[in-house]
Amino acid sequence: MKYIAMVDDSEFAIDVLDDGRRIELGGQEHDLEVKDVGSHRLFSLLLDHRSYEILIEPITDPDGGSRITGYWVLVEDKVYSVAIESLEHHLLSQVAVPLAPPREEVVVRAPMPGLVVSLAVTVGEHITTGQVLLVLESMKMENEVCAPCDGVVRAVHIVAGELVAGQKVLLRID
Amino acid sequence: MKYIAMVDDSEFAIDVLDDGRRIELGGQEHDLEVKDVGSHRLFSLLLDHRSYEILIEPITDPDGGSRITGYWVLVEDKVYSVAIESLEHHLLSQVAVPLAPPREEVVVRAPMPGLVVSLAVTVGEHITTGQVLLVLESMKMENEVCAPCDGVVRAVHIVAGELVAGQKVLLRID
Amino acid sequence: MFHKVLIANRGEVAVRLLRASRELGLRTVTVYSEVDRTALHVRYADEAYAIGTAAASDSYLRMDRILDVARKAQVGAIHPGYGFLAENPLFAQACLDAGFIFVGPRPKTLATLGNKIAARRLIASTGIPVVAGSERLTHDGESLFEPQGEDPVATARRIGFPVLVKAAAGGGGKGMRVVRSEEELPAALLFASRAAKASFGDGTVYLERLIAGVRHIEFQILADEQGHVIHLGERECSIQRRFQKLIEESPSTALDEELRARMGQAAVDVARAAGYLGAGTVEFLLDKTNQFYFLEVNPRLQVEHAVTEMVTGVDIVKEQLRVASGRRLRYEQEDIKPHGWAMECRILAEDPDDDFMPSTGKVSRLYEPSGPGVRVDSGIYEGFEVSPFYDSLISKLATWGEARPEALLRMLRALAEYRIVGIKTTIPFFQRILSSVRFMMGNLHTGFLEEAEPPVVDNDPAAPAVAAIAAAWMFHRQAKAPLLSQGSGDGSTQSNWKRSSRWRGAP
Amino acid sequence: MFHKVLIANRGEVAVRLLRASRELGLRTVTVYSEVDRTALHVRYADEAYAIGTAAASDSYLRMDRILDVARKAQVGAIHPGYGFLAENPLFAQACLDAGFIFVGPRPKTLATLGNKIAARRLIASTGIPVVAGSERLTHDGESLFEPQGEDPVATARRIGFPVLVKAAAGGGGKGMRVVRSEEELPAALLFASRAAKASFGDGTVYLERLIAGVRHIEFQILADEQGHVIHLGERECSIQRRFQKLIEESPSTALDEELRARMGQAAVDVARAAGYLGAGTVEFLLDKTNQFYFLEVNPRLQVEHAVTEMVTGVDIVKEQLRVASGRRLRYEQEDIKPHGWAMECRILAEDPDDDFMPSTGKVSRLYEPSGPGVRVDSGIYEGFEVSPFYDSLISKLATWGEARPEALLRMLRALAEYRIVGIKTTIPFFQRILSSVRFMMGNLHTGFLEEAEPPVVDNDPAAPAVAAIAAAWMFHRQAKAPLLSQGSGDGSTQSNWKRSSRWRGAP
Repeated sequence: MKYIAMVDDSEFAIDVLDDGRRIELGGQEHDLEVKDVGSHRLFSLLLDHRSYEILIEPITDPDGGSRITGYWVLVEDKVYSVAIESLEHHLLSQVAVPLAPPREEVVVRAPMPGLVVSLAVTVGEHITTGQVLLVLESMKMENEVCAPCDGVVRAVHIVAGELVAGQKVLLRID
Repeated sequence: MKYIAMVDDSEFAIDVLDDGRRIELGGQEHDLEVKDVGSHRLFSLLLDHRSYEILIEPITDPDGGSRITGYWVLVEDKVYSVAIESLEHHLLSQVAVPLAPPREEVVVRAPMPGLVVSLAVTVGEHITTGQVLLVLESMKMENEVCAPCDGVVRAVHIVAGELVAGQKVLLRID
Repeated sequence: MFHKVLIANRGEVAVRLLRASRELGLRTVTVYSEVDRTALHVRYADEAYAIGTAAASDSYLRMDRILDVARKAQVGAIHPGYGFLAENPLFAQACLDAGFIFVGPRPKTLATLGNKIAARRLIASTGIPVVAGSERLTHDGESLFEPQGEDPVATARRIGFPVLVKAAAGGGGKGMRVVRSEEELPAALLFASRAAKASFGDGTVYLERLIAGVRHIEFQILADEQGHVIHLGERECSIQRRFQKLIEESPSTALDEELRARMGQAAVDVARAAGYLGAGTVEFLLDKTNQFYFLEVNPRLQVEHAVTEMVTGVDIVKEQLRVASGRRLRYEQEDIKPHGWAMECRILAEDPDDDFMPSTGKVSRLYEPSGPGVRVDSGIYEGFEVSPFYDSLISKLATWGEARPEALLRMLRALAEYRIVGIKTTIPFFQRILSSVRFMMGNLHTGFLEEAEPPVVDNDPAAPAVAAIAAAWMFHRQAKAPLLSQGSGDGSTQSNWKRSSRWRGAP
Repeated sequence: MFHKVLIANRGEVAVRLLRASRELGLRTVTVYSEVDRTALHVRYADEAYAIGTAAASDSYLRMDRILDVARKAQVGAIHPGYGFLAENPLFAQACLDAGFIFVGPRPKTLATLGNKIAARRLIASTGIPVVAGSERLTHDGESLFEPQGEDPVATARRIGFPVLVKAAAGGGGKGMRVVRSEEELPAALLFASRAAKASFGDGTVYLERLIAGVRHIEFQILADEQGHVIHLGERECSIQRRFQKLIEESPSTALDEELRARMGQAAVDVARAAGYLGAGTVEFLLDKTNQFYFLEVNPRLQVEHAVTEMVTGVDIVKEQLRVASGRRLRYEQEDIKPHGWAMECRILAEDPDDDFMPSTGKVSRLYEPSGPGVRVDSGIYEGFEVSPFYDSLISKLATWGEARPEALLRMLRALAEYRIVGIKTTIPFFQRILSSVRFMMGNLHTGFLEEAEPPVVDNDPAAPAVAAIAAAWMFHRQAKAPLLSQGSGDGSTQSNWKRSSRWRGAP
């Protein structure tokens, strides 16, 4: 069974053979053995006897479905985001006309739980990428939350002095 | 709610109060807080601020039901077998006439997986408590499996040289 | 000696204190905030008492509640650890007034040393060189900066730019700012003062000359009630990020026997001048010409005390407890014979790839290194929830070697073994720093981390392919066994170990 | 030096060897049996190769397969650890013949020392006193014992009862039997011979006088190809159960400088007489009058090497690897300056409350001690399955202290922290021994454990009440929330941590 995996900008065409005990990549066959180590999605992987310890977590459809579109894979202290699809799907999607993504509202979320120490922008304000939007205190450190893009502040959902949960929507920009 | 707990030969009458946050034992009230630590049935218990780490596992009805009749509780490296019932049950069972347990067949199980190195008894043989029945090798050590009681060997389910799983029935005695 | 001690702290330092107390046969009492009910310091203690909600101001900083617990549990002494109330003279005095031994210096010493400006004045009077600086610049910590007394701009000009703005009540580098020109001064004063007010309850700041290329060298001291003072040699803590120490070692590559003896004597003199009692640290800056300058005294146990313990064999916490009970120091200066080399990395719950952003969440999987020459002082366990309420220091990893290279290679080995899954930590950062030639050469100074990006460690070049193969294997398996793929539901609940990677991708 | 090493072992020693190899920058290759696929030594290695089924004879003892892996992975050297093939001269020779460095003594040395009778003969010729004993008593290991040569009964009479029956090819106390009278001799010979055949493939046994009240004192030696031999001081291993060492320490309470120097010199002389290379141990018995007798040489790394590493600072495994590559020893005898005291407890998967019955199963929860002066060399992790196929040694816990009392109290502290749930271990046993006044006094001898039951440690007298209260609380909670009590289904699947308690209750 052939799959196309995208890691960063590299594309890997991988043929999973022999019930997952061998793979083919770039015209070469490799022995593979992947084994669960206890729970927590930790696996011991032997690739041609090279020993790796990896963590795998599924990535689901960004449109909100439960379909798996890839995996986060931790290899040697680095997390790789791997997008994956079967070769057929891949070929089909190649011929489809890519849609230009519509310009969308950008949501700024709290990167961690914490206290809003100060708020530097107001609704309607024009902002530029990298500009400090607010300061969030967590673990006794002040962290600056910066603008991810140029735009206009459309909504502010917090006030200074408020304690916010992680991932809470703080501001909306478009 | 009152309960009777039996630990070894001691009986404890315990009143669980205030939704489990206090208990009464021997006329004295104590503060209690029991908190889950992750999984694996590990709990942090504070009894009048004394800190204990305990493990709890249920013991079910020896007749095979799923009714809980007590708990194994690990406190400070020692496992206690605690039989428990509500006070009402306890009072009812007190008036019931205790049945003399019928003399039953005793089953000798493999205390661990291992290799049967030698077998010292045969069917029909009279044996006495403590007599060596067979030698089981595990972890490079030879372990003598001894008779738990006087009796006659009724059945032998293994042969020398056999590899047996843990808890396998080796012999029957009555 | 007292028989029962209250540990007025949490996290890894509380565990460290519990271990020392146990080894001395003392009964232990800890206090905890709501969110720390199942923290290690609660589980390890003989007794534990709740003292409030998660905010430190409502729990670990509540002197009244801590003293109530001390009375209720009938302890003989209170050990404050570091941070929280450790350097608070009011707390030390309150302990004494309530009849408890305070494991630390006398309140008067804390008061003098706690004010960095007063401490500088005291030490300057002994003839030991002090870094050039200003007097106090008061500020209410809220509105615009309105200096009293000396004019900050004139002072900064006198000292010479760049200058540092520091909190008078500070310590540990919190709230410090570098100012390179007059224009930057007002904003920096405001920021530092606000941070000082927030961290220490006192917005007073002062200016200090920033010397380039210096090393941070500190001496561990021990003093008893009978007036004996010794030092346990130096620690080098030049690897700092925004004035926060990250890597410490003992001894320092910069000191020879002669300089060590001179600086050690200066540290002992400082301790004597301050009427010191217990364990403490005298911090110096050492410039390129081997001139040293007094910086400040940290009147408490220090985060990096483990490296000194590893090279001297002295258990500083046990000695602290003994001395606090009135016993004499068990060592004369000549008994202290350092042996080998030790190094420590502070494992922080911060994401080094995302500007050291704090990382909270559940430690879903933990494997700690051990084996020869490795020491872990940790406050976490598998299943522990790292909360946003306290310091991000979750564990300290220290290694010992016969010489610096062995300690360093052992540290790299131990870092590779250390697995903390569920939160981001500084482990990969240390792997990069310790693999750099610059660090291996030992040519350290406090600007080390700013000088150049540490070289990226060559990851196995096959790693992306391995990730792709693992993903293909898993996709294949889950496609073949759709009944097993309930795991897909987890995809929507973001797990922590990859969350910060996602942050970088999209806001 | 070679760049890649094959570790022909498993468990905690394989992890120890991996750590040392990593610290030297060597690439590592491990081998594993079917049941060890996810063992730590596989997960830690750079490369891992399957070599057979669980039975050691089909995997870890398969020289051919191990050499195949060595060729395939192109290693420079093979480290056998201890146990398995470590002392096998055929394996050492086969490694050399195949072009690999064998990390251990020369094959000829192994052949001489491996036969305990030949070794005794060799050492007796140097003038070092040897315990009185017999020549070889051959036996085929299967049928009734038919001695060749000397008559065992006559020999035993000459030596004087009690005598020990020992395997000529043995080591580590396996298959030894005490014989107190002539009548017991035939059965003991048969048993010992069968055990020797099973363990070492050679049923040859011999008799040795059993001296009462002796201490087991051994010296760590290191030798290089250039002919330098040094010793790293002694270890005392008198705490034994059925000739299996359980607790080791360094130094020994029995030796003064003069005796240490004499015994150390004897150990070096033994090594020289045997043409020794690499790391090894010379074992002696020391009687009450401070006379010492040569016992045997263990020509390999030893389980208890950690205590020597902790007091000397020498990493014995790294030195082994360096010396094996042809380098000179980095130390002269005068460089070895022991510092403090170290102690080790062997954590075995055995139930000390049930006659040390092996305990297998899944390690469902694990918390390892750390902090100052603590070292853990472990081969297990949370979720690891302890199998019945290999040695029960799962971990070694060692502590260091400035002096013996500190090391001992630290060991008690570390044992109390150590949590291994899911299997039974010897931890509670060590807590009892180390809390005994007899052990604290240091008056040790090899019959220490037989002399009297170690005193039962006073458990908290409230523990049974705590158990009752916990049970009542849980019963109450589950009664109130019947929907949550699916956990009751677990009651029927016996979990391991309490299984052995149940064993005692009913067969």
